[in-house]
Amino acid sequence: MKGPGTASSVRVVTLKINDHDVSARESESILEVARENGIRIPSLCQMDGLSIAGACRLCMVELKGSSRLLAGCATRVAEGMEVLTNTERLRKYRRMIVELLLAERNHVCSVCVSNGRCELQDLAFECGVDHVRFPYRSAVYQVDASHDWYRVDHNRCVLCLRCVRVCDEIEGAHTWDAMGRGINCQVVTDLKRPWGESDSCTGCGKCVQICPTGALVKHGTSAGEMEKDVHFLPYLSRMRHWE
Amino acid sequence: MTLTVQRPKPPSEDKRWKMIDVAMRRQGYSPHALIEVLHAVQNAFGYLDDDSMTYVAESLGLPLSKVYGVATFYHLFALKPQGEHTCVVCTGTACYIKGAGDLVDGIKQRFGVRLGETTEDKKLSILSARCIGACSIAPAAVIDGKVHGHLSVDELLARIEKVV
Amino acid sequence: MHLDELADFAAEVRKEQQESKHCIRVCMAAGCQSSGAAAVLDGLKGQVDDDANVHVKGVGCMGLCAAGPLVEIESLEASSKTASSKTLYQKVTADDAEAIVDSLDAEPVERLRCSTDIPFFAWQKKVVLENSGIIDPEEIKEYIAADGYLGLVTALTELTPADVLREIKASGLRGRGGGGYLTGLKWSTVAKMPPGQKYVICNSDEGDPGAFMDRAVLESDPHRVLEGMVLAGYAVGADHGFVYIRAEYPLAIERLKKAIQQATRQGLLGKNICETRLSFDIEIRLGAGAFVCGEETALMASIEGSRGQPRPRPPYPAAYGLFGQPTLINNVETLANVPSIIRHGGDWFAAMGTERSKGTKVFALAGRIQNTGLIEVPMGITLRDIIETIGGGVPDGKTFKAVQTGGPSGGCIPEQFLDLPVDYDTLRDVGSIMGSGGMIVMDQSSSMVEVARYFMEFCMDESCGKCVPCRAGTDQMYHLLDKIVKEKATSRDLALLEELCDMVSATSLCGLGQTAPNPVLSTLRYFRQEYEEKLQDLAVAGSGQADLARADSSASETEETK
Amino acid sequence: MMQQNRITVATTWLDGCSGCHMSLLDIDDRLFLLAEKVDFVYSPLVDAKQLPESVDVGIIEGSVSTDEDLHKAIEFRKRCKFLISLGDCAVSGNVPSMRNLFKLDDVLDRAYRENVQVNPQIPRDGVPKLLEKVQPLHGVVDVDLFVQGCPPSAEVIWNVLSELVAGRTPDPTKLTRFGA
Repeated sequence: MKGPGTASSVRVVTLKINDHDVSARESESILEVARENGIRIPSLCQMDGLSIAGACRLCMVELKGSSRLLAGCATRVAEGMEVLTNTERLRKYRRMIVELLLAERNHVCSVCVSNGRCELQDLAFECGVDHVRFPYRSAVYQVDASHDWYRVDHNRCVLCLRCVRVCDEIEGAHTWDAMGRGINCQVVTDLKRPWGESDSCTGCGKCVQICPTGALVKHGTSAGEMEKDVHFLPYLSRMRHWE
Repeated sequence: MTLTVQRPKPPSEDKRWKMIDVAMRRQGYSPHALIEVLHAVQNAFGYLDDDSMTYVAESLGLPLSKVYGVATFYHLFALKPQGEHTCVVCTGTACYIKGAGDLVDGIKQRFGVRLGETTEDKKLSILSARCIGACSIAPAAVIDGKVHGHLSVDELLARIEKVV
Repeated sequence: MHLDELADFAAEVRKEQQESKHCIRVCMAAGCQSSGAAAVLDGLKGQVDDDANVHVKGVGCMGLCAAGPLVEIESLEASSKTASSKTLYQKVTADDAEAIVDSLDAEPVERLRCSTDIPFFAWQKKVVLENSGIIDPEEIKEYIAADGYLGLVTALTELTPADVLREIKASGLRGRGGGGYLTGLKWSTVAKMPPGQKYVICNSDEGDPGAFMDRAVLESDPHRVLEGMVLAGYAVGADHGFVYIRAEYPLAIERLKKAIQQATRQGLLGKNICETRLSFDIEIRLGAGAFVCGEETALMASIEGSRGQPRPRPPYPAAYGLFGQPTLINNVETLANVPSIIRHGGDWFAAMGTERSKGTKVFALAGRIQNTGLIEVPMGITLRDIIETIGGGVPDGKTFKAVQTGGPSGGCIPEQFLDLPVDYDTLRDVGSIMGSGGMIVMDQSSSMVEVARYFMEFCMDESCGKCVPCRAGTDQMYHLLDKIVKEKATSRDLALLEELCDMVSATSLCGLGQTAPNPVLSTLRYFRQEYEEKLQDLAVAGSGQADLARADSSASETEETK
Repeated sequence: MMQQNRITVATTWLDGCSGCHMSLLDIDDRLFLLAEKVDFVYSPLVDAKQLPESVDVGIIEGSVSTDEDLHKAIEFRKRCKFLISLGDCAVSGNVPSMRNLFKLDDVLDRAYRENVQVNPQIPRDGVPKLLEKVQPLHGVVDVDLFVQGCPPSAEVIWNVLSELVAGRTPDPTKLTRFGA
């Protein structure tokens, strides 16, 4: 965090997003600038206060005159850029990404504790996914309810790895990490032992609060009851990284 | 002021832990040396178990889940003991074109194990390699570290039977 | 070691070599070893015993793996002190040792002879492989006798880093790992970064199935790669190098280790190389079986001891690389070209090849082709020359169907394009890529849909799992291809497959996902009828049977398959 | 597409809870308005038990779980000009498809043997045979319109039907969602 004395060193650029002129600090990402200007770009793995993963690929944007797409979260703005965030091509790809996520694990919204408060569900709605064209993989995943307060249901995990990042970057516990690779990736606590037996988990619950779906939830919640609050994160992140 | 780092004790009296300690010392107990150290563990013990991963994690100052994540990311690390003998069937493109699939089927028929499995008597593990770079002598397999090329199913089975 | 000391040393070794009248070289590369080269070497050594006139040694890859084990005899002509004659023997067994040794001062053993006038040898142009199969890779003095390290010592004593950069730029060398990025440009970007800790990485994670060029170079001539790395370090201002090499190549690892020790002992590596201010260390880092680690940001994550997952670029490694420092990453073959370029000059190199693809390229010929093995040819040669003339065509009277280049990121090129010149751009134009140099020839017995499925399975297994399109997309594409192969798919499945190809290549995070659809796209482009023949009729709306349920037993528990 | 005024509608339920049909009834007094424009020619809610040869709109609730479901889905597709997949079970498989994580035999054992004290046996006669895997409706036949929701609200169903009656193709994607 830079003090006020360095303000003069901040360079400001102007660019176009969806043909609107906007100005931005050079250090900002396309996604940040779009949000500041009220332009919504769907995203899932990105979260203010955590490092950039660039993994969900939902925030891909187009640059005028280029066929190559860029991840809005991981690309800095530049002078004169002409960004398009909502072309037909992007809408088609986003829809497919959400479909792939829905087919990958066993997301049964109607019986999910996060029903109605789920980012994946919202994305499906936003991207117009009225059905999934891909075969559901129907792979078997475990539910680990061994923790005193929390529960992890891998059937509903989208592998955004927000939990892994918040646990490492904010809480400093690094209880979570990802194991395996490809379609067999899974988040794990410690050596893939039950969460309740973890020595490193501090029980802070940040992972649960920022999980976008019903994968990480509090005990005692049933369908539609799990409410999450992510608003603490930017503040905490600022406080922890204060130099 | 000097900081003395308390290093954990090896999980057992087994002399092979000395090799692991040497490998870690050589790398200055740097967390970046994780993969090198896991190689050392696998070379010494044949596979990685919870004890060894915990020991490595504590020695290098790494979270357990990170060690587990790395160990399961790379195909060469095994989390279960392997058979006494191994046969690695190359499934690279050249071997595929020249019938690696038949070799795998032949092994399945004769020994009842598929790729990645170990026979019940723990004598033989069948593994696959993405390409061992011996494409010119495809199809190829590596039996206990020795490369054999231009294999027919019968030849491969005979060679395996010789060692098992 | 000064320039004149190096020259003296080289002259001394050459003189020593000429003391024995006959030199017997036994190919000890993987291909020949698996057909019994070690026994041949022992047999020959036993026959020769202590005869000072005959020198027997194991050498690196001679190229024609199909005819292994190979043995080459070089004999000094009786009339002259320098001119020599060479005889090549093929398919040698230990039992032949006696006959070979007996024939040394007499007529060659005809039944074993392999003509070296055939196009396989005659049409090649060796730069990277100039020492392969000739020198003993485990002896630094043999490399030095072949003008090894001459480029480095010359550069250190007579050229500035900027001069070295200029030569590399003038050579027009492009990255041999697959992308074809201009090497000079890459080097100068790293060189322009502010002074400080920088790294050079040699990418030896040759993961493309069907490619073994880098393996052969590392096993046959490891010092060449080290010399290239030190030159790179000098040019860009780095003092530390890493060789990231696959653990599947134990012999190459062993030889590299030995080479690093020897070069360090000779003062050609380490602190104050050749008593100059340049210091450069090289460390070896082993991969552990992950194809994605060939991608440069994943490779760096792996050197740092993490899961080999790529990260978004920019920032590029040149600016923010290994441990956050500016980093130059080049592939083995790229670096192996460097010593020759410095020795002979960039213009010499640029005179070979085509307008936009300079120099030579090493290819690994495999699959349904007569002369499987390793070749090095000038860029711009036609595919037909490589496959039919040098490679001897498709054996057993079968007909050529396609050649696969570029591995899982490449494509299948059909007969109609065989007369195209091989360079980065033409191959891309026909839907494939140069890749690292694997060429797998297929005849009519290969089903192109199955080949596409094979590569998709590869990509699915090797996907790191970080980004959604690659992780879940390759899995869906594989199952769609499997359905087509099993003749259970409809035209709707094929359309879905094509849509996925488009999406996965446009949105994936790294090269693996972006190029994973290529084998499907190229086979669809040239062999679409093979796909269509396997489709089920889209029955009257009513029994479409899209079969949207899938039981995926493979997806459950990763570690159980370990 | 279809005549402006009266349209014929057939509905059926496959593997589901019939909640979507209940939701249809929840349009309450608007049912009278509907009755002026729509003939329900076949439905669990009406007496007609014979699916006519040709119907304007078919509405299917529930997932395809048995051979009988499959047969019904195919018959509907053949005879209906416009086929609607109504509710999450039909659209995604939903709760019924949760059995796809297990082997069919294990599911049957669990239901009819393991947890049964009296005369445990797997019924075979007179009941439809379970398919190996539960599928969404579009997994077996082409579908023209998807209406998600568990169940879709009466408002959504009303919107869809009134759009159809008006001769327009409905677009419920901004009105409902999975799990709604």
